[in-house]
Amino acid sequence: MRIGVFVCSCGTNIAGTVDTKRVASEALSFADVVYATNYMYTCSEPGQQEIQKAITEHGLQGVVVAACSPRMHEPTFRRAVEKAGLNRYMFEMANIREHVSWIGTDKEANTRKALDLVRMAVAKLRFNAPLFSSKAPVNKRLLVIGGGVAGIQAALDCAEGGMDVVMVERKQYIGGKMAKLDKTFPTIDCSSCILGPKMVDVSQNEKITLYAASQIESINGYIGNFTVDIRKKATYVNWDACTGCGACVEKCPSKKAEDYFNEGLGQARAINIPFPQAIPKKAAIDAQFCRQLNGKKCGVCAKICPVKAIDFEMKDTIVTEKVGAIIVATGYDLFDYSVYGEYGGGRYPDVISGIQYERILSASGPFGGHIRRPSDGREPKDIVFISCVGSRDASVGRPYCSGICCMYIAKQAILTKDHMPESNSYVFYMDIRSPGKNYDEFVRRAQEEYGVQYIRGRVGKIYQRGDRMVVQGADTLLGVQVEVEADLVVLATGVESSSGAGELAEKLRISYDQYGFYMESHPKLRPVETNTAGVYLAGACQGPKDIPSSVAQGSAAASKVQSLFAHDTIETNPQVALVNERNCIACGKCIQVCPFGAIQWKELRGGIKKAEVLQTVCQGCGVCNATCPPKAIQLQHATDNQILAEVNELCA
Amino acid sequence: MKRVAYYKGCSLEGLATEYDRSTRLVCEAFGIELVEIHDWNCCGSSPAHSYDPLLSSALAGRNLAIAADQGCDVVMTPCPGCLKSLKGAQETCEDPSKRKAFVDLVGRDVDGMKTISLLQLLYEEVGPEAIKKAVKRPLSGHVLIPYYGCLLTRPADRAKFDDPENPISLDRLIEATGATAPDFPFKTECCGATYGVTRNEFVGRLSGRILDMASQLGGEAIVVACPLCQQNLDMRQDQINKFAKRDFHLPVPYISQVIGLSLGISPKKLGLDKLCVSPDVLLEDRAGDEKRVQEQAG
Amino acid sequence: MERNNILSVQQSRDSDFIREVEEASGQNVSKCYQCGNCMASCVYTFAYDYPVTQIMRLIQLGQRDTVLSSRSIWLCANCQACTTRCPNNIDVAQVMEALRIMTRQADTVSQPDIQAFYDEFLRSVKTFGRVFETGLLPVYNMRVKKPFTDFDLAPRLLKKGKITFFPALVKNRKKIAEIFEVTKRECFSKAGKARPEPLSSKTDT
Amino acid sequence: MTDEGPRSIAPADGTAADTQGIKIVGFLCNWCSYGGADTAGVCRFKQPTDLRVVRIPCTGRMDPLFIAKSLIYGVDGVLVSGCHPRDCHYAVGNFYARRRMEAFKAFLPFMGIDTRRFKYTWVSASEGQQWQKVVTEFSEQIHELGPNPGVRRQTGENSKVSTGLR
Ligand SMILES: Cc1cc2nc3c(=O)[nH]c(=O)nc-3n(C[C@H](O)[C@H](O)[C@H](O)COP(=O)(O)OP(=O)(O)OC[C@H]3O[C@@H](n4cnc5c(N)ncnc54)[C@H](O)[C@@H]3O)c2cc1C
Ligand SMILES: Cc1cc2nc3c(=O)[nH]c(=O)nc-3n(C[C@H](O)[C@H](O)[C@H](O)COP(=O)(O)OP(=O)(O)OC[C@H]3O[C@@H](n4cnc5c(N)ncnc54)[C@H](O)[C@@H]3O)c2cc1C
Ligand code: SF4
Ligand code: SF4
Ligand code: SF4
Ligand code: SF4
Ligand code: SF4
Ligand code: SF4
Ligand code: SF4
Ligand code: SF4
Repeated sequence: MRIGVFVCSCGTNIAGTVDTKRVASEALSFADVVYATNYMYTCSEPGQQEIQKAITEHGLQGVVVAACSPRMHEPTFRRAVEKAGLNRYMFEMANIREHVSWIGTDKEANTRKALDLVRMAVAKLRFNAPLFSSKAPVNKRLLVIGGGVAGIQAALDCAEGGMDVVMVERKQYIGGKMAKLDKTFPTIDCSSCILGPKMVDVSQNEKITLYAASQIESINGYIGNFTVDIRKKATYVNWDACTGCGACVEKCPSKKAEDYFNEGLGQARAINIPFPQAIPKKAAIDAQFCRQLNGKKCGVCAKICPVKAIDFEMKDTIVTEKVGAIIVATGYDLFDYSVYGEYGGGRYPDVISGIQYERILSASGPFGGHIRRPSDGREPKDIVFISCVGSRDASVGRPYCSGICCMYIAKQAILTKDHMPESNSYVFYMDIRSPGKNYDEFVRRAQEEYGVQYIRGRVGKIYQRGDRMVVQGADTLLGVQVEVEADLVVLATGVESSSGAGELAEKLRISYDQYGFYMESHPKLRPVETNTAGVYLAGACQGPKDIPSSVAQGSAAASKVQSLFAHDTIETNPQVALVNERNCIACGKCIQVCPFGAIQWKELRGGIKKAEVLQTVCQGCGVCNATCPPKAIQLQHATDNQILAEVNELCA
Repeated sequence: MKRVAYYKGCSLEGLATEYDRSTRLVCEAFGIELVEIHDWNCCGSSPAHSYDPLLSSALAGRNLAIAADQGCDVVMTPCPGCLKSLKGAQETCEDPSKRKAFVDLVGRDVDGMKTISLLQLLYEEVGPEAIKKAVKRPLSGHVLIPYYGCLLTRPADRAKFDDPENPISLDRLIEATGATAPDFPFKTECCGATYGVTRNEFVGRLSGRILDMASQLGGEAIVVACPLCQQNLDMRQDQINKFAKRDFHLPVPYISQVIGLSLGISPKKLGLDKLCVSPDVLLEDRAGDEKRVQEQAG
Repeated sequence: MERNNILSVQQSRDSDFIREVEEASGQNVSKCYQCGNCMASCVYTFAYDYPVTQIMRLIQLGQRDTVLSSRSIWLCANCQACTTRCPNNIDVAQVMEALRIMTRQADTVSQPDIQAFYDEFLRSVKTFGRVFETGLLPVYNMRVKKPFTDFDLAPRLLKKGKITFFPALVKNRKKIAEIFEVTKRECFSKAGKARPEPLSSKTDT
Repeated sequence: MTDEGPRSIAPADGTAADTQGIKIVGFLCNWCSYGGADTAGVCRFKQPTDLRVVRIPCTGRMDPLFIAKSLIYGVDGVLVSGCHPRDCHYAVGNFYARRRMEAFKAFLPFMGIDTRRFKYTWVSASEGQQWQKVVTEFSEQIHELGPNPGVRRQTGENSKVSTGLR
């Protein structure tokens, strides 16, 4: 190989403490080095031209620049050598500025060190090979998993940008938790007024295909080319026919079905449309409660349906969709408050959760928007809110703050006062966490204008006395025990990861933390990407989040997808692992360790198995390389030979 | 026949003899052989804890060791205070940093021993179903308040029995006798047991609260499984009345006495006459009344 | 700590105290985030000078004297309500227990009469192997100079045959005495200084 | 590319490598510690000059053989540094590294190598000062230990064998 070495002086930055001339002249004696020179500012235009000129004049096949950190100018010089016709990977840099001239003043020692570094770079370069990125086509369709507000935002943004979107929602309706909320902090605007139009957009946008009551069965492929199997669950109603007229619901004699939408506060029919604004507005039968499906005689709905949509024989079906990117927006679930025996949740009907209270406050809720107690339907007068139920509590395995509950308690206390000016609200809290725009002002308003009594302390016990409850707590600011008699107790149950989050993560090959929230690529700088290329996160599936942040993340994820889809093909980074099939013993160790699931089995003729790296998925970490027993898998541009060549230069 | 070492503890020898008697009778009725620990000694109770954990563990541990020597691997005690000490002894023996000191003092390890309360024995080994079947004199029509006291089920990781906040074993046992057991909110609230002698006013306040809630719920009696609770609520009920300016008159029988009654064992044998507040109200046969009412209605 | 004075956080902090409490109780007191659940759950709060939450706080600040002279420690009944409900899994009752033992060593027991009762109890155990309830009470009454405590109960208990006049004796009293002896010795070596013998509390004089 | 393995080249002035003092090799992950070393340089934090850095994508790329080879055939100390646990650019590479390094460290004495000649640490790209501290302390430690007595002089022959990890 014919190698040229260019030693940079960087003005006096390097030349001040390194004898750059000597480095250049001695470099000439290194194996394969046919040209070496010293230049004042190598990265400048003329500096780069100097390199290009030398490449042509001396027929160089590889170039070493001894200068600043490669983290600074490697891309610059790679482009420069490429322009002169070399492959950009036939270039190496020796860092003689940050690692040499700037950290020591002994010119002799520095010069020797610089020489070592140049020698190492030359040695490595002798093992370099041209690398070429390949191109893979991008299927410009997006899959959104989860139809909460975050997923909806992402889907609409992408559809707006002209992309085809497939949305999969496991419930019968989209909207997620927000669909159940009454009004939203910190502006107290009506949740369905702001979410409803977006839901309608989803159903009407021709670019969006919605699969409600559906689940992800399996996912295969990689960025740009995923194949997804979707299980459409049997709803026993042919949705193509159903007009959502509701006639069946009205006549269904099975009236004691679980009312999931109202969080168990009311009762639903076996055939149901969860709420008037539901999207899709279609009926579905809850098989658990339907008489017909449980071997009894009924079929009333089938008789009544004007379009003959009822189909008791319906089975789950699988549909396959091909997409190029995936946004996961599966949201969250809420902590089961019955874990706290001392609060009596689950035993006392008037101890309820925050989300149940949202349903009570909601005009479409079980009491038509009048605040009533579940036990006897009486209007409560004294209402106690308890914060951090199932949050910030190591004893129940939830040491984190749920972030939204301080705010929704304040909101609910304000709404309570609006509904019932004579009522009194009390909030037991440990800290108030309200770090958003206009958030703390909102909490202050609850205290200053709405007279909500905030008591700093936790509650030890709640018990029934007569038809009221006694909430026994502490006021730690005063250092006394306190008791509040209450008609209704609202527990601010904390956020936990969505049920089944782990299984879905495994299908997607993304990682999740110990609580089941999905891990972003970098907590600060890559907040919506995952470590699996082409899979993005939005909303509370990544961690507790309020609506503004969920929507922001939905849009952020959408913009990531749009920048991916702006290209017809994706250019792969060629610095990836490569399997030498002759040496691979098919032990599978690399497949196990790869953090990105980039390695799969490949079957050769005769049924022989070999590992194969998916070039588009591999991120180039090299974990597989260090793991492979026969060293069959090698990370390009950092192969064992290349690294050992550098090491070898230091060996005597 | 199930063989269980029986650690009765000092209270059951003195102020709670009726608990001892009724415990033996009920266990006999269900075929449980109680093997009294030979030459047992006091577990040291709270005073030993507050002096030195090792003293407490060694005093209690000696009893476990003897039980082990007698060939038992389950030790039952009706007293939750003793149970706490026995469990403490076992923890000490299992703690590598204390094991040697314990074994040196006590003479052997007590590995693999299981320590349980009478309540746990009745609930898990006998069970409400078996009791229901054996009832000869149902207590239907009676409203009995289940009171567990603070120590029986707490803390959860040590007690390893029932729920620390809302235990239900005593409720189920009471219901097995035919009686009604209302949801009692003060099931596990402390009655002031340790302060019977030294801080009488604490008992007045804390036990007074328990008596008050029990009578608000229409309870005719408070059923207990702890000799210290019993002494506070029963023996000191007059003192409490004086302190709280109330006039409670609630008998406080042990669960073993209540089950014994329902099995048809004579009140005298069960030591019901030893209770300070007369338990006569329990002897009223309302099962017949109820039947008649039902017949008339039907 | 005088309540009306400014507390000098650095000068008054006794970090040895924090370590001693943590060692004796096996609990990490810095886990406490002052939620107040223990205070809310403790039925003795009404009688405490410092609610148990504040005892935890005082330990965090290394306030040895304030904690060890506090009334609360000796009024805690070890009912475990705090331990059961602490969101940070702190065995608060065990911390209180450890403090009680430390006050014995420091000779700062705030409730000598309760200590006296405990000591009489232990003396009874040491002498007989079991507690002799009938014997215990009068001696205690004399020690705390409240001769008539619980005398109102006597007639009824006599009638019910619940008062015995002869202590039940454990045969192997030698072993019991040995246990008392050895644990006393162990404590000496651990604490590095003499602790008051349980049978010679200062209320005796 | 040439077929022959890399040769060791004597310094032009003919002095033996070890008379030039102590040699330490540092394997630094590209994302965190290499950046940390750059930061230290940018801040002009003075450091001993014995260290020669090899840039690797991730500490997860570290094959213990690199360290073994270095210590047996030439250098006096090996330093491996990467992103802090949980900060890995590749999510979990440094966890694999930690496990391997730990196991390898236990193995060093069997090769007759003082474990103090090997160190692995976590330094982020912003921790220039920390990098200075790590380098200074480790260099001092190696100076104290002196030249590595275990170094086997490499002939052209075994140099080929030792790099023959294909
Ligand atoms: C009581 C209460 C009051 C609140 N009030 C406010 C407020 O006033 N203001 C505010 O800003 N925030 C409020 N919030 C927070 C708000 O609910 C969330 O920020 C928001 O709902 C998060 O949206 P999301 O889309 O990420 O998740 P979600 O709303 O949970 O939506 C996730 C969707 O994904 C679906 N899904 C889950 N798993 C799968 C799967 N495997 N396959 C397919 N689909 C799946 C779910 O069915 C759901 O439809 C409140 C929360 C609560 C509990
Ligand atoms: C002491 C401190 C410590 C912090 N620590 C952390 C931490 O550990 N972790 C964390 O996540 N966050 C931390 N933050 C917050 C973090 O600094 C901000 O979140 C972040 O810098 C916001 O980035 P930005 O780009 O929005 O704004 P900025 O960083 O403020 O950047 C705005 C840029 O716009 C320029 N600009 C302003 N006006 C004009 C104009 N009219 N025309 C042209 N240019 C303009 C400014 O000069 C500036 O360069 C910390 C903040 C502080 C104060
Ligand atoms: S290449 Fe780097 S070292 Fe050279 S002049 Fe440019 S910045 Fe300075
Ligand atoms: S199933 Fe038929 S009756 Fe029911 S809502 Fe649909 S169209 Fe109407
Ligand atoms: S068949 Fe089932 S869903 Fe239809 S009306 Fe009857 S019970 Fe309701
Ligand atoms: S947001 Fe408030 S209520 Fe919710 S967990 Fe955090 S501190 Fe507790
Ligand atoms: S280099 Fe890393 S990402 Fe690529 S295949 Fe190997 S282990 Fe997977
Ligand atoms: S670790 Fe190496 S040998 Fe094993 S399967 Fe992977 S490439 Fe093949
Ligand atoms: S153990 Fe002590 S401090 Fe804790 S709740 Fe009971 S009495 Fe109060
Ligand atoms: S309950 Fe636990 S965390 Fe809360 S104040 Fe008490 S000790 Fe501290």
